[in-house]
Amino acid sequence: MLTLDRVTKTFRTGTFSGQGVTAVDRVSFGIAPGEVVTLIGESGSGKSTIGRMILGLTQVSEGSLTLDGEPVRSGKEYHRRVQGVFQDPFSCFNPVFRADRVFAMIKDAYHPQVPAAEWRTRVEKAVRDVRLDPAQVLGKYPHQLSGGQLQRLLIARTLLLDLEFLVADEITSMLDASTRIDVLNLLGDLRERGLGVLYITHDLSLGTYLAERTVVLRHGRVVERGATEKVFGDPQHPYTRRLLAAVPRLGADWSDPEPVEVCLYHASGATGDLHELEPDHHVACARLPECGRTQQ
Amino acid sequence: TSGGSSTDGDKGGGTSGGGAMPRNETLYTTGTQWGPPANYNPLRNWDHATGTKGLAYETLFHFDPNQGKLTPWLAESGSWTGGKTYEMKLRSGITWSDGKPMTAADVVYSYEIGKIEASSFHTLWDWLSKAEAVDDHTVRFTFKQARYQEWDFTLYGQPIVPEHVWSKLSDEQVLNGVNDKPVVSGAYTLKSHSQDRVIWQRRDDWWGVKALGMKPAPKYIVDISNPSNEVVIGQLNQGQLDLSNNFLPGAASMIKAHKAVSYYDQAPYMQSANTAWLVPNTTKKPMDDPAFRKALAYSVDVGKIVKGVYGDLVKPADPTGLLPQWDKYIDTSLTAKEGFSFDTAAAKKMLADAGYRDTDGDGYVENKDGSAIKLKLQVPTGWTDWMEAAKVIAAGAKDAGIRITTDFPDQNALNDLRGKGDFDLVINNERQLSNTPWTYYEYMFQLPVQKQQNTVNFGRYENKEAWDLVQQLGGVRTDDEAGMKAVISKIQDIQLKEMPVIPLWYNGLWSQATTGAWTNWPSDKGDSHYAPALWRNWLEMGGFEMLTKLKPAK
Amino acid sequence: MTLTVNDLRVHYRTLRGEVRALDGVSFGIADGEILGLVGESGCGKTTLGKSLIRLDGRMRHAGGSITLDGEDVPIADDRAMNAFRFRRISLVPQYSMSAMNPTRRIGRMIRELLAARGAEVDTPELHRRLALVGLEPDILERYPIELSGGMKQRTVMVISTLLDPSLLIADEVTSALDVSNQKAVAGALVGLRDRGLVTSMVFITHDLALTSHIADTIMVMYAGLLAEKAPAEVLTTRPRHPYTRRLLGALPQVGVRRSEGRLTGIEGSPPSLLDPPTGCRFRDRCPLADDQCADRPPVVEVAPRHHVACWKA
Amino acid sequence: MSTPPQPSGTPTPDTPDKTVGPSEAAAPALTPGRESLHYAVRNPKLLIGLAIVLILLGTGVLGPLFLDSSDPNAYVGPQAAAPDGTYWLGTTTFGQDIYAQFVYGLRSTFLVGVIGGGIAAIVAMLVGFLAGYRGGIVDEILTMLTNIVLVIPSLAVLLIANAYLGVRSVGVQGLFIGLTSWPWAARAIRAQTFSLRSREFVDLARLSGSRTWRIIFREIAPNMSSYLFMTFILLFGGSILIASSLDFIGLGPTEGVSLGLMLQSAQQWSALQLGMWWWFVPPGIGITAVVGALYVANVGLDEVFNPKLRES
Amino acid sequence: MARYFARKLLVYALTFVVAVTVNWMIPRFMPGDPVSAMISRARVSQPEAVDAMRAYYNNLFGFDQPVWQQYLHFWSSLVHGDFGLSIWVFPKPVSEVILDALPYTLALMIPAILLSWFAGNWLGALAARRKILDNTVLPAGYVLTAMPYMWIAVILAWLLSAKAGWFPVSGGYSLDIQPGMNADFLLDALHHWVLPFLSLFLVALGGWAIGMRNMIIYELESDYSTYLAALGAPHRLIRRYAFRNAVLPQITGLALQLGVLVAGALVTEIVFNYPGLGNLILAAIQNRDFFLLQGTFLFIVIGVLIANFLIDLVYVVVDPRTRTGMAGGQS
Ligand SMILES: Nc1ncnc2c1ncn2[C@@H]1O[C@H](COP(=O)(O)OP(=O)(O)OP(=O)(O)O)[C@@H](O)[C@H]1O
Ligand SMILES: Nc1ncnc2c1ncn2[C@@H]1O[C@H](COP(=O)(O)OP(=O)(O)OP(=O)(O)O)[C@@H](O)[C@H]1O
Ligand SMILES: [Mg+2]
Ligand SMILES: [Mg+2]
Repeated sequence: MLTLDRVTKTFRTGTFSGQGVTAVDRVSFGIAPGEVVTLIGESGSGKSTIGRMILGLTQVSEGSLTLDGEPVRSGKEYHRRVQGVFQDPFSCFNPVFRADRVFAMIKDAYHPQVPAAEWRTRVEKAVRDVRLDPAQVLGKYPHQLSGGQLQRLLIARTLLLDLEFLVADEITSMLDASTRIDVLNLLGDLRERGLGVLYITHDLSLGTYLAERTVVLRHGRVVERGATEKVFGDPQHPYTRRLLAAVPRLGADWSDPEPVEVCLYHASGATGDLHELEPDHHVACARLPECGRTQQ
Repeated sequence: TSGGSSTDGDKGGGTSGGGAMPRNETLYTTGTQWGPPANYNPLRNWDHATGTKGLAYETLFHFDPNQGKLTPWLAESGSWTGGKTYEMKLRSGITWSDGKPMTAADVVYSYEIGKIEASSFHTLWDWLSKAEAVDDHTVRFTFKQARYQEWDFTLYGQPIVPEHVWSKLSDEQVLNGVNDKPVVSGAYTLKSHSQDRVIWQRRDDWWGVKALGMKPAPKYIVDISNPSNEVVIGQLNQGQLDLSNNFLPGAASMIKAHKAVSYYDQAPYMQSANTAWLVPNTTKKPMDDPAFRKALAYSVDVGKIVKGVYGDLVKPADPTGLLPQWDKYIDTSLTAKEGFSFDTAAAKKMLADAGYRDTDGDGYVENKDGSAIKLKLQVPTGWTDWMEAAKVIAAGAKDAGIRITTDFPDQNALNDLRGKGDFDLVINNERQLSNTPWTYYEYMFQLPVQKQQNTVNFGRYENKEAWDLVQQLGGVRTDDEAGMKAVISKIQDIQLKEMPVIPLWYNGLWSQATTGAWTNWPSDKGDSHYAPALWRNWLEMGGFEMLTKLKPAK
Repeated sequence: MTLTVNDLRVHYRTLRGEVRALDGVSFGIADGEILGLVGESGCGKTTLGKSLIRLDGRMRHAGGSITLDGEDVPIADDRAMNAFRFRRISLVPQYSMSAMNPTRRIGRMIRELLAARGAEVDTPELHRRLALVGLEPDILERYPIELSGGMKQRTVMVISTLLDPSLLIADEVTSALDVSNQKAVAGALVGLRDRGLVTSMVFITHDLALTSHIADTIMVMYAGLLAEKAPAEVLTTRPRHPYTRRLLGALPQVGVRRSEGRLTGIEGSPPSLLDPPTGCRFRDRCPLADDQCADRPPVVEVAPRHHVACWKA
Repeated sequence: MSTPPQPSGTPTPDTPDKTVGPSEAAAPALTPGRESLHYAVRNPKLLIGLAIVLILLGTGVLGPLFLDSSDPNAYVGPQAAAPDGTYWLGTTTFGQDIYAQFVYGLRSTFLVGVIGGGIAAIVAMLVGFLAGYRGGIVDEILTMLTNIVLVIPSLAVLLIANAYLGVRSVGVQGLFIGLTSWPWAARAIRAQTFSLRSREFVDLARLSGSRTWRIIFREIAPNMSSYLFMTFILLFGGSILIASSLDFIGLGPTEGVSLGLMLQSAQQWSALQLGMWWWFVPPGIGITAVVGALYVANVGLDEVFNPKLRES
Repeated sequence: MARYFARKLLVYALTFVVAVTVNWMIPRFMPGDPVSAMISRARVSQPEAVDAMRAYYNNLFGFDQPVWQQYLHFWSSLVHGDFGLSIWVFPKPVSEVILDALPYTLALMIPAILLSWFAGNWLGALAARRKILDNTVLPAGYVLTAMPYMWIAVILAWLLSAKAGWFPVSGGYSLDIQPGMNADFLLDALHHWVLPFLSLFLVALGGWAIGMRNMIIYELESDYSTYLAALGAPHRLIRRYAFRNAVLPQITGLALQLGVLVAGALVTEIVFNYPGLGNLILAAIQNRDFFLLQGTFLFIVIGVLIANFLIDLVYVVVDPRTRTGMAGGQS
């Protein structure tokens, strides 16, 4: 179980002056093994920052981030269990080396004792698992491969470890529609193997496709969180609704959502604390006790 | 820009450019002053502006190197009146530039400055006991010990300053003061000065016009602080400079091309002014061994230096190092026997005979105890001719099996090291031509060795017998030539056997002049045989007289 | 009909030979029409957009012609094209974020640009147009760096349409924006057309869903060729080309769970345009392909305004 | 001394790196190396520049082997002779063979370039990589250090350091130069690192258990290798120029011969005034040719590695 | 913006402190102590005299105080504009020596730097415009930047002075002219100024021209240029924008290169025996005049710092990006 408890991240801009940007503000949620949690929010809302904190690439400023009760500490052992795949497959590969170097790095770090031949079979198996032909993709330079192939190589890479959690940060936004679906399906397969996945996106349609649970983020704060059907089926927070409405959908109406006057969210200007509306559905509201909407 | 500070009432006129100083009345010189003129204090014989002594302040006598005689200057006459008393008569009618007459009191005062401990001629009072004015024009000096040779040197070396001005100053100001409003007795007074030059203006009421019948030709003398060689050549070529007392590479070709004149119109072109010595530090192994020093002497290809580096502007030195002007003091029978010359084979043999062998086969001999010999020959950086010469010496030594590397620290650092005895080998030409070879021998043998050896015996060579002989020579009357020769021969015997310093070549009295503005420069041909130099001390050795012989070129 | 493109071929010169990025494309756009141009990455969308306004140094016009309002567009002649640019054909580039001179205030840049093209700035009109895309007039006094991405995007839109061009090419103007901004920008584009500031428009994207909301007609390209072109509604609901179908099939709907209906992508990857295969270029990935597909399928109007290039359609 | 033009690959720190980026899916499948080579052998600037440098390098390295005397400073010939059949470049005032000096001088010129440029490149890389990669306080401090060294006129410092320690050899001289001429390069490398640092492959390397320096040298540096190489070239040329200035004002090595020392002695011995043009012209041409050819080759390289600059 | 300046000022302040400290260390930690040097110059051999002189000079230069006190004292006298006494021109105050030389250096450097910058940028922009120009300006630029300052100086002196005889080879003014504010002197000084100026100007010119040419090419490739071209804007406008934007990095470049240019000026002065700071430094080094060296060094550092600061100011004025973007923390 990966648990975030009131995790906060403040970036300092310049050491000699004490200004800071709070990118993530008291965010709490958890990811259980075998569960996909979708993190949704517009650009700059702090999604990647949360992912990077889970991966230990960014230090947590405040709050606690634990894996099975142990505080997260970046390092070899931790990364054996928790890995990440990032948005831009092209930028994940060092363009001057062959693409399969990412496998070699895993071997160097985690399986130095495995004989080369055996390693090769393992790699080929992992590559086949992501439905790629080893003969086609191994030994090539990144620019000789397509984005979908690269993205899948990255996922194959994580299969070589006894992974427990995977952070997938916008891994599909660079892909065209058809490859995108392939990658998503792959994630779903992994989940079935007991992997916990944090799936970060700003595309809601993709979020719902996979996830059991969804967290909606705005300005670094959680505005709504819960089971995916509840959050998407019955969005309570005006922001969630706006977001949903902004997504262009085939065949659906793309007009503005009805204005949400009942909640004083706009007036107060703050996100407020989370309120458990119903089991597994939390909403943030600044005027919670008296907010008419949430009391329905 | 504030160009320079004008002195005495020359307000306004100083900045009006060339118009104030007609070219045909002005002499442009260079070669003496390194760096901006620092002061006009004749006592600071090492850094005062060119001409401070000689043009502005004067000495009791001048010395004529051609005749080997003192000639009376401020003094009318002087003579030893007893074994330890010397009486000097001052000319009458000499006035300072402020109009006050010069009297015996001025002379006494000037000599008594030496009593100040920090004074540079404080040692004089080790053997002088008293200077007193007998009357307005007579001074009697009484000595603890009569050092005739040295005394003569003092007579034409020591400047006389006006007591009525200087006695008001603190000791500190006397010794270190800038004195930029000098009250002088000489033919020139300070007109102005700036960063790169000092300008002297002739005093038309100078006493010498009447008393000596001499009148220096240039109304103005502008001495330029030494620019670099190539700049000087350029300025000579363009006729901007009249006289350069610099060593100029390629001077011979300029002279041959009639772009400049010098004392001789063929090699060596220059008169000899001083001896360049190779000074080994005799406190260090193996240079404490006379045999090694001698072998070293044999290894030096002076001919190559004279030709290659100097282009035959100079002459190789005699084994005694005595200047040609002192030929008569050289004991030729001794030098025939003990003298040395460039001979690599001989050097090798001497080394081998003395026990210096190449035990590790690197081509260089080792110390007798087997330790490596690594000597460093240092000359000041920027002294290009010496730097080249040092390389030739190192190459010669290498052929003989002595490992010498060259090193070119800056001049003051080297002075410092040299003074402290913290060196292996240096080249030095500290002493100039003078009235007596005694100055050379004092330079070679002076004892006791001090913590800091600033002017003499840099090699810290200790030989009681030799120093006694030098002191004995100092006590010989300067007119007793036979007496001098007898002592000198004994000294030369020690010198040639011990080789405390190795004579290399005679540095020239560098002087190249142009004839665009002034003619009748000294030469071996015409009627002016004076030293064409404004170097310190050389104004008293003919430099000033040279000025009186110049003629404007139309 | 405003624009007619006839068998347009544009190639890129490269070390390895010519990349046939446009290999014979024909279509037309009517007055007031917004044409959505979609297709997988690398299929030649940008190339088409560029061909309509300015070929860059490596592009070569290999054949075909373009007419705008009955007049021939001399795309290969850089000088002659200047008469068309901006006034009749204009562009909102993909790189709108960096399309403005960073060291000029926006207003001044606009003035200078217009002056250079021999036009005057009509300030009230400019303000009105800014307001149309939701911008305050005071951005004219600002430097580009002081605007957000969406604002820059919209500013460039206003600039590009100042001379009321007949044709506006908008190349991936929304792909760098997040959903809310995306919507604002797309809305503004439609607004420009609705107010008649531009006559017709080519809207390039690879987001089918987005195009379906703003385009009148959608054209799907595949590997440098036209695959299918139809009114938006028709294309999204009754596509004929197998590629279009598979593409639509890969789009998840909000709320659709994987457990409920598993979607699949298209196997394989598009062919290299360096040396494209003969015949139907989708053949290798097409489940319907047979021997007939070894010949290049012609573009056929299967229904009014519905063109398809497929033997099986 | 001269103004080293920075590799134009990144004219300003804020220009993103152009050498790497997603290439079009269907782009010709040449590997980056092969493609560069293709352009390299067709780039006249690069070829001409390299040819000159190599010819001069060859002259410096091999030339001395064909000389009779092993000491270029030996007085071998007639004095102050103009170039002729025996002494191709004439002789000095002392009768030294100027051709021999030139050939040996080229050697030390290249040597000081390698040492000075090498050390400067190493320092610049350490500082630039660390500042750019680590960011934060490390960056602030290193940047400040860089700026300080940048603002202090390095020649003045070199003068003092040289006077202080005394330079005996080309090596020491190169060391001094290297230690003062790195700042602009450090800044440039820092900016490059900064833009590469946010590439996701760096994160991926961290997730694969790589440590800072390993990431820097195995991930970041290879990506800017062409840039680093160009930086080195410029530092190399800069070192040669600085060294010649130092030699010229008498702060050069005390042993041996270099082109700068040749110029110095030509100046000291008034070659100009005596009309011995053959003494001061060759060393200057030598320096200018080496440095100029390096710069030209550098532009060529820039064009090779940088698609935007290629002439289509 | 304020932050940007705060940072810059901090760097300047730190640089200044470092420079002053290095400066202070010069006479104290360089081999060969200045006092011994002075004594050995005085050629005094009498031990008592030596001791007396040593005590005197030690006191004069404050070497008899504890080191920290010397350091503090150094700062306080600095604040009062007191750089101590020169050894070389003893006992003239260092500041006077420097002030005498300063006008020459400034007269040489400021026009050379500024004019070469302007002309170089102009030439570079021209080169980017036409192929023929590019093929002539560029190679010439490379040859010029690759030339050692002193060599171009020597060559100019040889061609224009020794051969053609148009200009004097050395010095700041003729021997028979006294410095002063009059036409004779100024004309003569101008005549002497031409060659050193020209050699500085030419070397720097090449560098700027190349830099500008490369920058402009980049700018012409940039998105905004492409956009303007797509809208049919005339080349004139595009080039004008490109030029303006390309000049900005050149301004930064000027700040970066200032130290190097100053160094070049010093070397050039030495070749031409020009009576400025360069010659002063050389003399100070050759004469172990630590105090003069200190003073000159500090003067140059302060000069460079001020110039840098001015350039920074100019930059902020001309580049709007600094005003907003500089808060990001990337200098
Ligand atoms: N290293 C950093 N230093 C300073 N601020 C940062 C840093 N990383 C992120 N931020 C700021 O933190 C906020 C959240 O950024 P983050 O990348 O997590 O957003 P995001 O939700 O992933 O956005 P996107 O959808 O664009 O990827 C942004 O305002 C960003 O500017
Ligand atoms: N400058 C170029 N040189 C060579 N080939 C190019 C160049 N630009 C594009 N191509 C090739 O031309 C084809 C079409 O490219 P184009 O940019 O038009 O595609 P696109 O549909 O716009 O793709 P995307 O959705 O990625 O923008 C691609 O195969 C691409 O590799
Ligand atoms: Mg993100
Ligand atoms: Mg595109």
